Amino acid sequence: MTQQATRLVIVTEKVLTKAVAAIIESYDASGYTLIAAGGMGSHNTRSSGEPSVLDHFGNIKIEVITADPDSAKKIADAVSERYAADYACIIYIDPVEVLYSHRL
Amino acid sequence: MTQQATRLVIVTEKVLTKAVAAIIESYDASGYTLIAAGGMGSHNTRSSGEPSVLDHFGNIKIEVITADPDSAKKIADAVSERYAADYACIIYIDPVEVLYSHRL
Amino acid sequence: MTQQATRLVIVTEKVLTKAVAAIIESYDASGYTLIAAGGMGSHNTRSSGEPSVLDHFGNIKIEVITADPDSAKKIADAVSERYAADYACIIYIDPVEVLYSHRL
Amino acid sequence: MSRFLIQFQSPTLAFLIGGIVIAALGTRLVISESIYKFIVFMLLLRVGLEGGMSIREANLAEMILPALLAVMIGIGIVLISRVTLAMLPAVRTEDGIATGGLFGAVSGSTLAAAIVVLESEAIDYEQWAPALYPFMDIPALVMAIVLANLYFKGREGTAEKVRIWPIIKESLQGSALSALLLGIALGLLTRPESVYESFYDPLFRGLLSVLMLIMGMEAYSRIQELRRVAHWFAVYAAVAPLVHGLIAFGFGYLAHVLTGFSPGGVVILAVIAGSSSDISGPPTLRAGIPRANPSAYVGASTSVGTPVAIAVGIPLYIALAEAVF
Amino acid sequence: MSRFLIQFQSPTLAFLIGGIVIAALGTRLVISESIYKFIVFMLLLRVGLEGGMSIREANLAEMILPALLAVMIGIGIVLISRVTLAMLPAVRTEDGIATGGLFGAVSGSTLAAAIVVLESEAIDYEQWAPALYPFMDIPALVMAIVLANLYFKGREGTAEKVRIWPIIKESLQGSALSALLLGIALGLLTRPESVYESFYDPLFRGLLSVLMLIMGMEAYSRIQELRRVAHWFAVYAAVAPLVHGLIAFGFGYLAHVLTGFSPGGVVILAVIAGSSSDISGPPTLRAGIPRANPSAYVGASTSVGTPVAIAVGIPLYIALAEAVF
Amino acid sequence: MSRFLIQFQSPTLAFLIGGIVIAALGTRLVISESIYKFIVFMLLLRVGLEGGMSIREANLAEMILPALLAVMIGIGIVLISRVTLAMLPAVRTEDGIATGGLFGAVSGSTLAAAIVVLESEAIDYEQWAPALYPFMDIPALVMAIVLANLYFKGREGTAEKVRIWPIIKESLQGSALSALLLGIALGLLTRPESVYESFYDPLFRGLLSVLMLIMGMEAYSRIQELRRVAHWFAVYAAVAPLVHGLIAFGFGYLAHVLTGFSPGGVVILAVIAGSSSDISGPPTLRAGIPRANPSAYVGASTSVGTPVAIAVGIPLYIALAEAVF
Ligand SMILES: Nc1ncnc2c1ncn2[C@@H]1O[C@H](COP(=O)(O)O)[C@@H](O)[C@H]1O
Ligand SMILES: Nc1ncnc2c1ncn2[C@@H]1O[C@H](COP(=O)(O)O)[C@@H](O)[C@H]1O
Ligand SMILES: Nc1ncnc2c1ncn2[C@@H]1O[C@H](COP(=O)(O)O)[C@@H](O)[C@H]1O
Ligand code: NA
Ligand code: NA
Ligand code: NA
Repeated sequence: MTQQATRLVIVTEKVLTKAVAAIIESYDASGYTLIAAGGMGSHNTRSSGEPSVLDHFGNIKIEVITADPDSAKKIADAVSERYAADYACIIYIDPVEVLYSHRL
Repeated sequence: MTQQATRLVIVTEKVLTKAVAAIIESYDASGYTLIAAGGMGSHNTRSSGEPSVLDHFGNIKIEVITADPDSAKKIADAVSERYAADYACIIYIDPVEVLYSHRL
Repeated sequence: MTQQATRLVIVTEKVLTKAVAAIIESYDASGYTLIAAGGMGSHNTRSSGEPSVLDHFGNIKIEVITADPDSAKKIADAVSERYAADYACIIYIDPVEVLYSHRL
Repeated sequence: MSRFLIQFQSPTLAFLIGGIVIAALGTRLVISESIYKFIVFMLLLRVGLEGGMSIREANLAEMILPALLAVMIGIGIVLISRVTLAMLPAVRTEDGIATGGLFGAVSGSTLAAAIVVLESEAIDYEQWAPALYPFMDIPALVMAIVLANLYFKGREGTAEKVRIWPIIKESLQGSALSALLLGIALGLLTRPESVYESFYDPLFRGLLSVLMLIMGMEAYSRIQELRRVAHWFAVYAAVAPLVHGLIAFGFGYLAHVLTGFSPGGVVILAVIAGSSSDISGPPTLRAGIPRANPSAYVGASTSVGTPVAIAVGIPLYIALAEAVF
Repeated sequence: MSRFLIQFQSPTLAFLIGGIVIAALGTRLVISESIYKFIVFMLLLRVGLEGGMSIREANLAEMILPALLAVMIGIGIVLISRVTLAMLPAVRTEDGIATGGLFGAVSGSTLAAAIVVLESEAIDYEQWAPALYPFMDIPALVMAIVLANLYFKGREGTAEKVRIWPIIKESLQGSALSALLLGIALGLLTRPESVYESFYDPLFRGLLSVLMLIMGMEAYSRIQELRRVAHWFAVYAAVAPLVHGLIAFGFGYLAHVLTGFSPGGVVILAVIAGSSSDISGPPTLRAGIPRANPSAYVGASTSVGTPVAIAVGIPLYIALAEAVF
Repeated sequence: MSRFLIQFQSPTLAFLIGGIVIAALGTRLVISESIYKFIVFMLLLRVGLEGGMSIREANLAEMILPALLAVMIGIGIVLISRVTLAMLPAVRTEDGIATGGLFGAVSGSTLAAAIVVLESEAIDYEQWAPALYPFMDIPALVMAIVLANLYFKGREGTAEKVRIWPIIKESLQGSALSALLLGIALGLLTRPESVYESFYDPLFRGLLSVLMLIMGMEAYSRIQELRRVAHWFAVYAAVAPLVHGLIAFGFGYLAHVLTGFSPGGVVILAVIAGSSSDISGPPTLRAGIPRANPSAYVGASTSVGTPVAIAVGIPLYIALAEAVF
């Protein structure tokens, strides 16, 4: 069941995790993977949760594999439209080949 | 020493970490990288270790870079055959270019 | 603002986080993302911070997206020249398409 | 009845219910997994230390009968689930068996809660009684895994032979049993009195209250998972703890008559029978019966089983003990 | 003056300053977020429990006036920031409003520090006084979010209607308020005396000292962020805590005259007015005023506001109370 | 001899051995890194606080000779390793030097364990004795890094000039030394008595027992790493702690004769000489001698060095002190 697919990656602030997950689910993606992250971008340094004990603004890296490149782009558009102006955010896509998944 | 290689990514349940690592080692991969992950897929929501204190079933993302695309596929086959039916699991590959590694 | 870019990934020892970040910043990258990782390579098993309480040598996965493939290679060269001989390290690049970023 | 009212105001229960309530109200309060695991470690080490120090002069021959009973009850609980829950048409057989295994296994936090209540009511029990834990826990988990494999074999002829020793080892190596057994060994073989009195004992009740809060929050958050599986799991989870506890109480009463097993010991036997594993059991079952759905058994145990075992079970057995002894 | 010298040697302040100093010296000492959050939970639960147990027989009618004052002060602080900080040309209006919101909101750690000082100086206060926390905290956050939206509307005509209930809910569900209210409820409705006395109370001062160390380290490490925004934020953060505290002290004095609000209660009112939120406020504001720059308001509150509120504010209000009552 | 037997039953040693045993039996018990680090912080802060409070009236001139001795011993240990371990043909020179550096450096947990034993045996010592820690720790690490660089220079002519101040700064900023020095400063300059007595001191022994358990588990789990390097590291790690401890005991005895350094102080000097760093040393060496293999030096120190230093070293020096003084 090898299948060409699109990996969409969104790195943004942790506070948006639920909101972005809701957007992803609304586009009928078959799933997503969440990874805690820190980083540096145009919005200053953000910690990976380790150093600063009061860091409420750690990042999250969200990966979504979609069979259809268009839905990846639609998710990206929805997220960037709603949040990118006000929140730390970078979004990219990357073609991958899925070797196994329960559904896609 | 730039070298075309295959990045194999397996996202599965944390309890399988040791078992999957053993499979990878048995195929003579030169190494692998482990990252704690949470996610949503066909097996319900899984946490990234943060929210639910009793979550024994967090996910792990395992990445293996192999010089030979075939060994990536063999590892994927071995993992999916043995575990994919019963455990949360998604596997994909992605061509990359290795710029530095101690061995591959 | 879709844009072809290069994703540079460096997996190395956690102690080098600051040093590698400084190198990245010196090459005018627009940002980077840090992820805690564990792994196995030519330098024995390293933990992802979880199992071994005294593990000072966990890994870090650093991702840098650059518009220009050359700066990715330059960063890779600088890191591998200075640290790869003595520290656990693997570096690879992967072309991606950036859908949104505050600057690149 | 008034026992139950008082019990509901006891810290143990009050914090458990408090946890359920604030989780239901959507709190963002989170107590991290590392703290949770450390609390469980502290509680079980303390229970073990006390047991170990006390049994230095105990006559361990007395323990034989209750230990045998514990083994029997652990196995019995799984067999009961096999012919009840696992037989229901809406329930996948392997899910029913795994759930039975989890309810046959033992919860360290429920045991700690019972010990606090017994101590505050000054009810004596044999100090080796907490050491009955593994005698019920391990046989239940082994039995569940064996039964599931027999079932798969019968259905498909494909199951591999179950090796029992790895399951036992896996159980003993679990974090809860490790801490309990370590505590017993240290209490028995060394002189931990100074740290027991200055550290493990004074912190016991307070840490238990925090643990109860966590268990309550966890119970609520798992209810959604439980909703996705057959309702029979919820029914089983509500009834089974008390049925198991009362069966164990009966056997314990027998041991009381035969060998003078103390009323407090009978209560502890009932409590561990009525409890369902929340730490070590789930991963053992996930590995041993991979096809069973963890949402079913973890949901049933955490959301319904443990609250019932603590809130209803513990006061029930104590009331019963006061009535019959 | 000697009060201030003594105060600087008190564990609360000494650990705060110690934290600033070792952070400035570049220490690699880290106390993890999970421990930090657990300490905050323990402190606020303890404050809540004590309050809850004490108000069982209290006449809660007495609380009405101070609670109203708390609401007024919370709203007033934000309004003041709107016409001062937010009006400055170098300051983006939304950043100024958000900062006002954070300073109108309340810091659990500052409150805990004040309680330790009051207890060690044996100054009585109404046991419900810590329960004034949400009456000031929530209106301030709501007000800031409403003002910011009115501002955006005025400028662009695009802002959506602000729904107030979600902000209130979000505030109540924050980890600090959850712990405080849970403690009050458990203290009021159940019998937590045994764990209060054996666990939450004895650990209170020690845990506070650790928290102060963390706050100090945090204060230093945020200064860099503060440097990147207009210097007015630092000025505001240094002055506002004391202005707010003194205003609240004045209103509290009024309540003292009118209804006999105790001197200790007045101090607590001043302390919560002078404190700025460090746990629950920032995420609420991040969601409610996404365009405001968190470096501005978090930097101002953590780096300057909280140290000033603790090191200068608390002894100031106590000295004042001793002078005027 | 009976001292050793009793010692093996003391909580300190019993938990250490318990940790080794359960790790060897494959336990899945894990105490998280955040808890481990917090415990180390609590212990060293407590040791520092006590020292700081006690030396307010001490005659610090007394400290000069022992501090000089500590520096000499720290440097001497590394020099010894250079001409023994690092000369062996099976051992890479840089690995031998790094290992010597780690054994010259000091372990906060071993120091805390010694203090508990001295206190429970009511053996007095100068309260500034724990402050000898940095006087041995830092010179040893600096010396190792310098020697390694000299070696590389000699071999390849390529080594850069070693800058010493950054190494000293890096050592002082490490988490263990930070906590110890912070405690001393707070004890000396402020009035932390209330929190010392209600929090840091009562928890000291209990937390140490948990730390010992962790160290034991860690010791076992590192043995595999040690196996991958030359066996000489294991031999060195078993012998060096006692040799170093006895050398330091000798020098301490001299100071006793010359300036009246107390027997307890001599024991502490021996203990810190015999200990090998487990927290701050490894990262400093990893950065300072990047070509040395951390499996060699961390394995040697954690798996063999620390257990020997605690289990054999501490009772040995105390017995010796009772014999010779
Ligand atoms: N060039 C980049 N490469 C990798 N990650 C980046 C890059 N730029 C930004 N990020 C990540 O995206 C987050 C938000 O970026 P920003 O919106 O620019 O603050 C940062 O905290 C990083 O984690
Ligand atoms: N479409 C997807 N995109 C990204 N990650 C996925 C996707 N589907 C599944 N996953 C990940 O794989 C895990 C297992 O998926 P599943 O086996 O479908 O439950 C999930 O918990 C996710 O972490
Ligand atoms: N073949 C590989 N695939 C994925 N990750 C690797 C691989 N080899 C090494 N790594 C990662 O890079 C780190 C350093 O590798 P090494 O320098 O070979 O010890 C390891 O700990 C792994 O996290
Ligand atoms: Na049971
Ligand atoms: Na305020
Ligand atoms: Na040493």
